[in-house]
Amino acid sequence: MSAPLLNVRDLHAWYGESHVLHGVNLTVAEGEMICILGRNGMGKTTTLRSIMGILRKRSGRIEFAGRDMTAVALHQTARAGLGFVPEERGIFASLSVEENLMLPPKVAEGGMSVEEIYDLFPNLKERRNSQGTKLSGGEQQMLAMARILRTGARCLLLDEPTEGLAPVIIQAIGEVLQKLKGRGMTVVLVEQNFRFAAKVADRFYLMDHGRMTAEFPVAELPAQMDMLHRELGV
Amino acid sequence: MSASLAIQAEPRVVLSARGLGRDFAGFTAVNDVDLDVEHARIHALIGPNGAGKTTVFNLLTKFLQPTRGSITLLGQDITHTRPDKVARMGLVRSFQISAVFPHLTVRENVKVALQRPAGLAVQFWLPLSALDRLDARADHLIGQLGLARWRDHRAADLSYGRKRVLEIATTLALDPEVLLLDEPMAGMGQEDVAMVAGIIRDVATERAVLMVEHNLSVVADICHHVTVLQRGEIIAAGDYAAVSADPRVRTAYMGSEA
Amino acid sequence: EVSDGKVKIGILNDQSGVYADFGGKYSYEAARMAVEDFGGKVLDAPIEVVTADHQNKPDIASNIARQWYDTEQVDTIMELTTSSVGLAVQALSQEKKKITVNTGAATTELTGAQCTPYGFHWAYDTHALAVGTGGALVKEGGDSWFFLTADYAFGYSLEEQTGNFVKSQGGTVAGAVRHPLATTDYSSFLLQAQASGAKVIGLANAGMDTQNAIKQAAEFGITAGGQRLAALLFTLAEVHGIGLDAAQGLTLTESFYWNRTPESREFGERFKERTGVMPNMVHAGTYSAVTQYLKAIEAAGTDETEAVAAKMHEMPVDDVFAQGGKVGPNGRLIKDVYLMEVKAPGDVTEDWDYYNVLATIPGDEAFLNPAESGCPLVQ
Amino acid sequence: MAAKSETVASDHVAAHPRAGQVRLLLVAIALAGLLVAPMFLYPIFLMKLLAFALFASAFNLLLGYTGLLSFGHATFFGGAAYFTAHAVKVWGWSPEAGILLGVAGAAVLGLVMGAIAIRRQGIYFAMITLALSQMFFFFCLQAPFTHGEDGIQSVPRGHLFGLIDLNRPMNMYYFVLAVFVIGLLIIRRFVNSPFGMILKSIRENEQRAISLGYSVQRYKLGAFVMSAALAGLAGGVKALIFQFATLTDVTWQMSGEVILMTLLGGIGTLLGPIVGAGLVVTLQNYLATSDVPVTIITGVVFMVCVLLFRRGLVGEFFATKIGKKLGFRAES
Amino acid sequence: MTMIFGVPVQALMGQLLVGLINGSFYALLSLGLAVIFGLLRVINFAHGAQYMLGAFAALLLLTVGGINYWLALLLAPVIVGVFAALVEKTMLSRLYKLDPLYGLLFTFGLALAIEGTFRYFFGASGKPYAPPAQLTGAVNLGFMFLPIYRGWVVVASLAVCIAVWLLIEKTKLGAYLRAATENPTLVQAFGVNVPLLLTLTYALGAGLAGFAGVLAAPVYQVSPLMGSNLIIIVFAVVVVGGMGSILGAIVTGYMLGVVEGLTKVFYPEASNIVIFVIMAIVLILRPAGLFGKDA
Ligand SMILES: Nc1ncnc2c1ncn2[C@@H]1O[C@H](COP(=O)(O)OP(=O)(O)OP(=O)(O)O)[C@@H](O)[C@H]1O
Ligand SMILES: Nc1ncnc2c1ncn2[C@@H]1O[C@H](COP(=O)(O)OP(=O)(O)OP(=O)(O)O)[C@@H](O)[C@H]1O
Ligand SMILES: [Mg+2]
Ligand SMILES: [Mg+2]
Repeated sequence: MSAPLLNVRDLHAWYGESHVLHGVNLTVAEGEMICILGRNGMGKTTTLRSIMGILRKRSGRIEFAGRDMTAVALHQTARAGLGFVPEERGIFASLSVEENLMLPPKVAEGGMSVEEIYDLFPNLKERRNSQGTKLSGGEQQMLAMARILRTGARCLLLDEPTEGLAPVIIQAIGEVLQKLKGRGMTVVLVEQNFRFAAKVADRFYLMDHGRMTAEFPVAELPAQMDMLHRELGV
Repeated sequence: MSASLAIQAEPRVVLSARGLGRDFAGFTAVNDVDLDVEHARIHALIGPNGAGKTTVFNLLTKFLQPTRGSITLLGQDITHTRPDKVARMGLVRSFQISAVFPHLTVRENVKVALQRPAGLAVQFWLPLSALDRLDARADHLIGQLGLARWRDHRAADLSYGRKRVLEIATTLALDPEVLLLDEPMAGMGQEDVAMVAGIIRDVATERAVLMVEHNLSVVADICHHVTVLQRGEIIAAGDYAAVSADPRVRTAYMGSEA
Repeated sequence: EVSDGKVKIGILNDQSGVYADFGGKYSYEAARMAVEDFGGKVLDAPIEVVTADHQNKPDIASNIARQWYDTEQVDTIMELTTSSVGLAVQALSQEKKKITVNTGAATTELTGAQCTPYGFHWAYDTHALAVGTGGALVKEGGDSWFFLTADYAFGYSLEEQTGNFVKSQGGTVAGAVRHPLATTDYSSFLLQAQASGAKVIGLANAGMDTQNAIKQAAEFGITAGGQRLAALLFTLAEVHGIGLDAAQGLTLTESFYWNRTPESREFGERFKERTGVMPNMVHAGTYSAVTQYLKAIEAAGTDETEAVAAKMHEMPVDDVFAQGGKVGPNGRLIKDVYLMEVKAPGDVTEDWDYYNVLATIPGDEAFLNPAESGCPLVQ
Repeated sequence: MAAKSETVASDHVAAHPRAGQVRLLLVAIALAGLLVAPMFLYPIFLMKLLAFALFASAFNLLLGYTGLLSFGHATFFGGAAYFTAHAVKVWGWSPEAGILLGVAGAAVLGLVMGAIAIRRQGIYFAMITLALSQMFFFFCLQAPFTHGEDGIQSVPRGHLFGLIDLNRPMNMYYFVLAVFVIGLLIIRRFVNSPFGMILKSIRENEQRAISLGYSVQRYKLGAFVMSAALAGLAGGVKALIFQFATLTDVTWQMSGEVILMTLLGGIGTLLGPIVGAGLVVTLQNYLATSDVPVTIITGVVFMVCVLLFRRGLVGEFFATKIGKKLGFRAES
Repeated sequence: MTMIFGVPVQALMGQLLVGLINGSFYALLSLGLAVIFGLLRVINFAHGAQYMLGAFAALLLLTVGGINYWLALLLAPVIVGVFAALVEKTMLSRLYKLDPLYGLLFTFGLALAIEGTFRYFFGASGKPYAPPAQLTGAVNLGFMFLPIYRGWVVVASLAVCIAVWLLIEKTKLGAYLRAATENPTLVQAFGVNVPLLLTLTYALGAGLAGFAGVLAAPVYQVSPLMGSNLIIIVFAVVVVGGMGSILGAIVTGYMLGVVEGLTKVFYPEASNIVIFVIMAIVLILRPAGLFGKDA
């Protein structure tokens, strides 16, 4: 196996005094799509925020494309090829939908074009001149994803991209993710929606109280259902 | 469930909207919506993202002023009433983004809601202990919703799901005639979903509930009546079985999954 | 006999605000100079000068004054720039039975309705300024006036008093425009003044207001257009501040000018050596006030307030500041004041030589007759 | 859940069981100190300090407990000083009636200013109050009864209830002390009342408070008027202490000063503004006779406070182990 | 002569022009304030002090360095900007995470400290600064005597205002700035160097104040307190225009300058209050301000 694209070793993270991650280990190969499952408050979002460098009180090793990211300034992480879709969406009120879409700087070739994005999310096209936060909750979620697809990031960190979305849209997003995978995109997905995750992910991690407590490929999914039912109630 | 339906021989409409519409700078978010919410029934409002569900909520609770149409609450026209007044008349909402008072304890959160109906809101000359007589009722509510263990915790320290439950508890403290819940299960873990669904079903026996929800299994489970919104207009209404069979609803909202 | 073995003089004024150059720490220097010139001792007791910055706030001033009197054995407070402070400290001092000599504030109230037996007003007042600039300028041909007046009590009283003198001398008042305090832009008012066609534009304001008005008048070619600018409260320090380019041709009244007599020249140069600036009427007035106070103690043979105040009322004032000056029963020092015109930059032969003295106004004309001042002490 | 309760415990040092008694004792000591203070310290200075402490406490009622930063509180303080001074001096009212008029006047001003400003929040609110108080400043500059730059001078202190001669410093001092204590008790009660509870919840989540049926604007306005009235109480008393009312008290710099006091002492604590006022008043008094310009010091203190001691002296103390053991707690 | 309300039309024209000149200063200052507020959510109370710094920089450049007005017009804003950048980098930037009120309080202290320092070294009454030789004198417009320098002030400020507005509303850089206002961390996570951006923004805003200061130096007395009262009026202008609205700040600046000018003719006593009165009325009718986006 070639060196993983993203390799996280013994990651600890803190919010102020409270110690939230207790030694997370995670590897993602180039072109792979992994999914982190876990109940509320187990540290999934925190893991993504630490990898991205948004949460800076952390220790351990985060290697991306062979480079140690813990020393890299926040605005350089994106340049290295990591793209982040936050759970709270982060749409900018003072920018129009289109400006929101165009905001993140292109970091590499190979991102989707604006036309492709509008084809994928017709809602956004229709509302492209309105204020970003005037979109409905679900539309904002689409916009948050769409704008990262433009930048040409090699690896996407998606935090619950289906939260609050209508089933049809979730389906569409599932298709987008398949398409991205087809293009060789690497994805780290955090999901509550197990049914959705089961359809798209190659490998699963289960997170519990700041640690990864289980890891298995999609092929083992049926065998793991009991455990998942116990842990997650799915 | 069927038993409660049977008792309801003659449904009583407590909240109704006629021809409701709202434009935003040339964009019509809600158009010509007729809605009747009945006592002791759970009414679901579903529809694709951006269909206008939250906007309808905002209109009904008067957080937004409708461009067209009228709203009647318990027989009174509230089309031009202020939101806090509407709340006092018995129409109370929860928010799509969870809304509690983070630095107050669970009990204090509930007591804040109890203060107004108890006529203990403007007394700046009384000591805080004047509020002690609300404790019993607050504790009762807290117990009812299974929050007793967390009574003295700050709301900020609760898990996501419990915050939503707390929000429902404060809402119930007002003993509203009509309860509006905006995506009460959003972002909630599976185990909490079942609990909250149960609670909603319980409270609906004595009041009307209107809720927005994307979790269709919940809708199927507990809702008596479903209205489907698309592009601000009603495309279908009826019970879940009828609505989910509607091809328009399937293409616009559910997709091939459900 | 000197109580507690020491005479202590407090100089209380604005040392950081808009009047910092008008009086400021220079007044403190003037007081110290007076003490040194007096020999540093009176009735064998040492003399000490203390100072404080009241920041133009009457409550701070009154606090300091009380503390000085109550806990630091200060015998008298002087300078007291700005009317609100002057009135407050004078009233307080009456209660405490202490002498105040005001050299910095303009209001005639100090020796009018609010006069006290121990309060003295030394250098100038609005009445003198009005007579000096208003009355004397009419005689010089400036017989029609337009006022730019700061819109508050001080401005009104200056405008009213000056206007009355203009009229009593046969002049006319063509109009007035009231501008708010601390206006930065005067062009609008200056245009109105210009349009009025009056020969003299009187600036009934103070401090920064006057400075900005003068500067902008130059810009709009007011003086170049043949109109005359008269600043009703303006001193050498401010002329120096805005520079002769802007100030040339301005007329104003002061009760002191360093380059008027050999004695004043000598005093001025000594003062400049210590401070770097030439004295204006406030500085010279403070020097005179301190000197007179010390002389009064010597004459009374005690520093007891009643006796010293009586001497101060009684004794003539003769020093570099006042010649043949006398103090009215209301506490007003009556002495000559001078109408000045600011020279053009080309006419200045030496540093700080900014004025031509146009006229001398005798004290009895310049200051209100104590009997008409409204002071209840004068019956 | 176990992890959760650990973190909860760690930032809540439990108060010592006897903390309540200790605090009561401290209050008693402070009160006793104030009672005997004029034997050792200069009464006028103490009175000024008390007046400003009350002013800052009134201000803190608004900022600390409803989160509204008013940059126009000088209006109420200085306005009341004028009303009281005028009533006592010109109309010959008794001191207590004069002060009541000041309080009422300040409350009315507060109602007007509040009704306009309360429509916006945060910095907007601050800016609007600033601008409105500037309007009031110009009004005071021009209104004949304030006597412009001269101010209302020589205000008689008179006899309290026609009996107690306030011209005697000790009588005046104990009168001011009584007003101060009453003012603080009012504030304390106001904060810890059913009304105060609603204010707190509004500060936490305004939308939610509306949806529970509270007319948020009116509650805020209520707090604003209360704060204005108490600032007026301080202003009225100050007019009697110094026996004058002048423009200084209505300038925006005065509004800034009261913010400084509160910030320096600690926002959202009952004690903070008092300590802060004490410090500022002492500092001003001390610096007036020193060489260093007061404004520089004030400015630097402001900056340092905001950068380093945001909780203020008292707030920082409360946050220490000892403070927590004693059961002290700051809002926000 | 034609009259309007008892005032000759000619005179009125003059007053309108004078109002416009004043409005130029309001516009420049409120623009800088709006830029800083709009992007950093900081009410820059030090804006008046920075305006004063601009004027003093020009004065000192002239007296100490012999540098003339035209060069000062470029250099002084840069000096003020660099100073502001240092302040932002070392101190102000620590406050962004907090309630915006702290930014206001910090800059309030900063203003006091700067003004106090200058007062300590230069006295309160100020120093004169002569207009450049090329712009002295005046032209007779028939209805008024217009000092050439004042005409230049209008032209220069208009040009700068338009340039800044275009920069912020129409460029990518502007979009970054606006986005960074709301969620700096996220924008930074997108790969934009936000701390640098914010420093530059503060420097730009302060630089605009400095520029206004240089423009003002020949008109007003260069004094430590020249900005301290002006700042309050400028705040009112920004509130009327709609806080954070760049265009609003510019348009309202000129507009209120003119309104104030006219008030000086019809009811001069009210000319200082008129802006606050307008502010109160606007707030009652349109709480978000004339150009404000949202309540
Ligand atoms: N800003 C914060 N400050 C303090 N604690 C936080 C903060 N954000 C999260 N936490 C705590 O850190 C823990 C992990 O939170 P995280 O958001 O990573 O969980 P999650 O697995 O993403 O949950 P969810 O499914 O609800 O999004 C939780 O206990 C949470 O309370
Ligand atoms: N204040 C507003 N100004 C302009 N457009 C708005 C505003 N509020 C909502 N909209 C638009 O109205 C439409 C309906 O929005 P709404 O929030 O009601 O959708 P929703 O049905 O609740 O969607 P979701 O399920 O995603 O929350 C959306 O397209 C949104 O962009
Ligand atoms: Mg999460
Ligand atoms: Mg919604």
